[in-house]
Amino acid sequence: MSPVQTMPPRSYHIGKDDLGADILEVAMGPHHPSTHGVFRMDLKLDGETVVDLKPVFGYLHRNHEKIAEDITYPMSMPFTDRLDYLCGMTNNWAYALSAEKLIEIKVPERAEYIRVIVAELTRLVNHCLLIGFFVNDLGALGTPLLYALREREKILDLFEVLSGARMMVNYIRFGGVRCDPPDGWLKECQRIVDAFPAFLDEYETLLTENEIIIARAQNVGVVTREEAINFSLTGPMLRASGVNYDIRKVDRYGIYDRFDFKVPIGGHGDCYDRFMVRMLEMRQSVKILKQAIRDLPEGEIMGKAPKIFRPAPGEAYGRIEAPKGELGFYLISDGTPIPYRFKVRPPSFVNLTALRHMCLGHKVADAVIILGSIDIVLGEVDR
Amino acid sequence: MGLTLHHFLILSAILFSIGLVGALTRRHIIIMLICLEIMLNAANLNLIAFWHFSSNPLLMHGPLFTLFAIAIAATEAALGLALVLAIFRHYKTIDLESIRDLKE
Amino acid sequence: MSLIGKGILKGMGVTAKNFFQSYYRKERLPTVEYPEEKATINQFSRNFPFLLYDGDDPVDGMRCTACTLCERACPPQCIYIIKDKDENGKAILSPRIFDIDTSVCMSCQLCVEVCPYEAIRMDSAFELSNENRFEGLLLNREELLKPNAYYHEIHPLEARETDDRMAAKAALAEAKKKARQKRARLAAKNKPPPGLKKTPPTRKKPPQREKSE
Amino acid sequence: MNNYFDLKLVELGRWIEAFFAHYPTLKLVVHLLLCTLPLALSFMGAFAFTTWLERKGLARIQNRPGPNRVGLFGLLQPIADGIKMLLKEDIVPERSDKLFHFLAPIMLMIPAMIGVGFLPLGDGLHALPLDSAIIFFFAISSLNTIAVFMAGWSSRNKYSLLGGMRAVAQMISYEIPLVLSAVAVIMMAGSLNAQEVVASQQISSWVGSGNILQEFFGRILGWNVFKPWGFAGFIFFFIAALAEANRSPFDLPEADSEIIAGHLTEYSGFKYAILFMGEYISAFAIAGIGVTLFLGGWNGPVFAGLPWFVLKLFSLFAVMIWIRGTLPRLRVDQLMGYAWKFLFPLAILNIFLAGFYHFLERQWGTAIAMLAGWLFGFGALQLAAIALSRLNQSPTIRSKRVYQLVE
Amino acid sequence: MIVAFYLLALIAVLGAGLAITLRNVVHAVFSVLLFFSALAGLFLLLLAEFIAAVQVLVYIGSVGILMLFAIMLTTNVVGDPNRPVQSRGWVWGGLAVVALLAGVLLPIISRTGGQSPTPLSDFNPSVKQLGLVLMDPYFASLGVIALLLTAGLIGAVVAATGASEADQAKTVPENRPRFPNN
Repeated sequence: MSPVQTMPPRSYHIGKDDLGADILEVAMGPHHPSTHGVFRMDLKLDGETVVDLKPVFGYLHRNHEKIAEDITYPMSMPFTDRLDYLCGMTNNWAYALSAEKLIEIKVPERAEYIRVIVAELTRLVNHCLLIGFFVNDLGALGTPLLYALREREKILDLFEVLSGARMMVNYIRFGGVRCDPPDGWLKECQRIVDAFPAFLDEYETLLTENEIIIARAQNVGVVTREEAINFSLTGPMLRASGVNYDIRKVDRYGIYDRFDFKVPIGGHGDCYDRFMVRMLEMRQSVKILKQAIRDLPEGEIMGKAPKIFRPAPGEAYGRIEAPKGELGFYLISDGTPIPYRFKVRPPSFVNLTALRHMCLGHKVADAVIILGSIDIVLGEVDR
Repeated sequence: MGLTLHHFLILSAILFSIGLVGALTRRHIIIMLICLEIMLNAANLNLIAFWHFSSNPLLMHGPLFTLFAIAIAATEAALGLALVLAIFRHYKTIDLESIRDLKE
Repeated sequence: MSLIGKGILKGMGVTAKNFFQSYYRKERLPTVEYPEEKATINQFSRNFPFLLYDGDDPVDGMRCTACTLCERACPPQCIYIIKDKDENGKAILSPRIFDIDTSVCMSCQLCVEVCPYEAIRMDSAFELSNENRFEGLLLNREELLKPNAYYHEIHPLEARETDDRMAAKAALAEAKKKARQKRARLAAKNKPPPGLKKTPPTRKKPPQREKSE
Repeated sequence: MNNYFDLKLVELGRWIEAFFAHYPTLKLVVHLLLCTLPLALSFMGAFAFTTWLERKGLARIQNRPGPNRVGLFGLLQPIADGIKMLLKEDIVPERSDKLFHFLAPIMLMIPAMIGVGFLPLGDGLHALPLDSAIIFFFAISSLNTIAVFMAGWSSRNKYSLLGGMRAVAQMISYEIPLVLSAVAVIMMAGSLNAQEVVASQQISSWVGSGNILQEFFGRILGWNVFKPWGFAGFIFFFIAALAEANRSPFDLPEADSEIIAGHLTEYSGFKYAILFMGEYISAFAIAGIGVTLFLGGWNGPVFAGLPWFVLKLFSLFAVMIWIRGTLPRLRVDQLMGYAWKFLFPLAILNIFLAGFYHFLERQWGTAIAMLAGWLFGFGALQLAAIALSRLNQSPTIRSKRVYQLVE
Repeated sequence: MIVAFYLLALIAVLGAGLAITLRNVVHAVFSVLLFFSALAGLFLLLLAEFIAAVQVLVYIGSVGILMLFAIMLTTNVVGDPNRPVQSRGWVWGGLAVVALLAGVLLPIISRTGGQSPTPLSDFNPSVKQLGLVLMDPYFASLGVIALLLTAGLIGAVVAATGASEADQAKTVPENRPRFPNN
């Protein structure tokens, strides 16, 4: 492994640099072309190098957790779609998981399998979209992004047939799923999953060995193992820094222990590793999907959920491996059908805290890519 | 009355003197370097004029020496500006009036 | 020793492939020219709710009995129902006013799940834009009511299931009524027993957000 | 059939000038107009066509149909854009340097238009038949660096200053490899005159001879690209030309993902259109010089002359569009490092290679020279490239990363 | 031909004059570039094409931009208005130069007398002759010039960066942990 020479920044002092040229303050504003949604970075630049960076967000705060304290448990299920609007299904599942901890509901086999299929499909959608946006920040004028969108359309059509809507799916209920996949759906899903590796190969030939991407992304925004753990990063960012922590393997929630799949681990923790880890994760998701579709059992899809969801007083924290990291719901119930406290632990908000540390010392162009590699969605960051 | 050598000589003399005035009177170092360039160019113009009206132009003496003159002028400009940078970094000002003392 | 620009050349190969295939392979050019050709709306997609009525007269054929279950279950509270009263004040089982503010509704289909009378279903028409911002998107009862035939037309599979379920329920109610009449006739023959008054199970009403008139 | 088209055009020119035979000054003016006006108009038309070509090409690469609403296949789209640009309000920032803000687009158009004049479009069609045309072209093309600086400096805003400085640094450092790779061709062609360079790129022995086949290939195999030093030179020239015209992998100045639109941020309305056109036409000019130096100018098998030149020009432009659709952007310092530490030494090595080839050709004839050139010459260049990239840790040499898949 | 000469001469004098008098240094540099291009035109007039090309390439292309870079790296571009543009004794400088011009240059020019004004159009000197002359009698001087250029290049680099290294004597805090290559 060639030694990674992290480029030591010239100087950290804020103020005049040795040529007397003053520090340039640039606000990469809320609607800057490359911030993913409404997010502002106050950069202090010395020439091209980033000397200081202050992330500013909150533009998309919709008061989700306070509203949840006014409405009953099932009523706030559709709101969870709006958290990370790119992968609605995994948000629903995380909420359902924590609610099912409040009241023990036996989820039938078929529902568990459908949940795994749907979650892995969302992982595919999220990862190929992220890689498209990441390369778009690198400057590739949208070509990889549009290939990713073309694939995403197919999967979103699957969701539309299954749950009625493309992104705001509101599909998973406490104790099962809302409706059974119509007959042609499984065949279509099988066809798409079989065609996906071909797209992944094409994507990889286009991107992984591309010298410019290697030059731009390697050794940029390095996060060491200890730093990743200290920043409590989760998901692909953590695994890119070499920590083997995947909640699907750790918690074994749902029926993930029945599928054999591997977890890709990166070695350097830089932007290129985060990009490659997501690329390899997509292949593992396809493997899981193939196994899940093969042995999807028959049977009904909804457990015996009580008519009015009134859990006994207590608290529950359910978490899943969302495409962006560990997505957790922390519910406190006081015996009434309305939650006392409804807290969401969004992965991209926590991963964003490492942005400043990663960007210091790099160029402006790198700061944009590092932000792209963290994969934030502002709906989840601001809640 | 076609173009004669006099036209060019007078013109280059005027340009040379403008350059000289600038060099002597301006207080900004870079403007002084610019005036230096103007003087050198006036000289080049002279060279080419003499070559053009010379008896045997095919010998190419004029363009030859102008080529060398331009090369030297370019090096001189590069070095001059490098020194300007060094001076600016040291004295923090490039106003000729205030840069007088030889030692620190 | 790999040629220096190998990665870039392979990448260019992929874009070239896409360029040429987009001329003859459908899969490489999925765009739909919207106004001229419309993509087929699949029968399971949902957009905004609408009310169902049987027969031809919308008002009295309405299935909705104004039980306000959907009003309470709607997360953004965008349904507004007022029960109907006939002239001497007795409640009639149908809503006088049934408004849905489609600018607030987030088409989450909870009202459809909650409704015991299969009265409300999700439409899949999506060209709803109109110039009036406030009243335009507030659909009242008349605009919401649509015949069952329309339901069959947009969601054939689902409509058939709903009709079978309704038919089964009707048959069940029929059988129960017949059994009750038989028991009543039997009881009328040998001395009518004192009528027990069956009180419906009281349910603690979930806290009601006061509706702004 | 050869250069039939060009001779016809030249005849037309003579015929028009014949009308003014007895007013010498008017005849001179008409001659000047005939040289410059059709050239300017045709290249503006070419600019309009290439914007359409670019948008269609990029769209098809990205699996979408591209503009097809305005006119047949969207052909009227550039005109629509032009009108839109005309109607857009022309905002000049209040604290900006009014005079130079106004001058910058003009200053960008001047070198573009003059540069195009130096291209030998056809047999007789040469707007500025200077003896040292190629050197003059590079001199003029270094002018648009100043125009970019002027645009960046005069709009007095952070982003445009950053973009302006980046553009100036990039253009200067890529001018050296551009000129050096051209030096190899000039050295072999023996003259700076563009017409002679083009004439040197056809195998004269074959072209004169009778039989059709030799006639056909004579005009193709003579191109410089098929010589070892020519092919290597063409690669370096093309990379440097991309940087010089601020095209795809090097379009740092208007890197929209980082600084909004570089030196073009403060321009709107028709000034933006002029800047945009200036950029495109200077890209055309540099591609034209590339065609003249390496792809045999207007040489071509059947109808040599203007049609061949236009065909090659647009194919080179299509490759630029293709690259724009694929490659991401380089960072500023990598871009500089690439020019100075990679292209510059290789271009010098290429000149030695050309000299070596010339010596071999003199001694043992072209066949052996060609063979030796391609084997040793190209091998040497490849080795040098590997050595250089190992020297400055460039990405191609770094070990391929292996990712464990753990349980 | 005369008209072209007078036009170019006017532009040249204007450019040089403006370069001296303008307060804003960037404007001064741009006017000098105008002066250089006018001179290139004059060279073309005198049928020295190659020299005109070199003039444009060297002066306008690089020396001009070098000046602009130098200005960018040093501050107070606009020049503070309260300080007078010229240094103190500018009147005497001007007078001395005018005296030099009138007293010395013009008389000499008038005495040289016109060489035989060879008609302009009979010969067109090609670059090949310049190349030949450059190679056989003046090859040594070409080598010397090459050495001079390289020495100048290295000298400029050392002068420009040398000074900055000295200022950076203070050590750069090594605060980013070096990545342990596992």
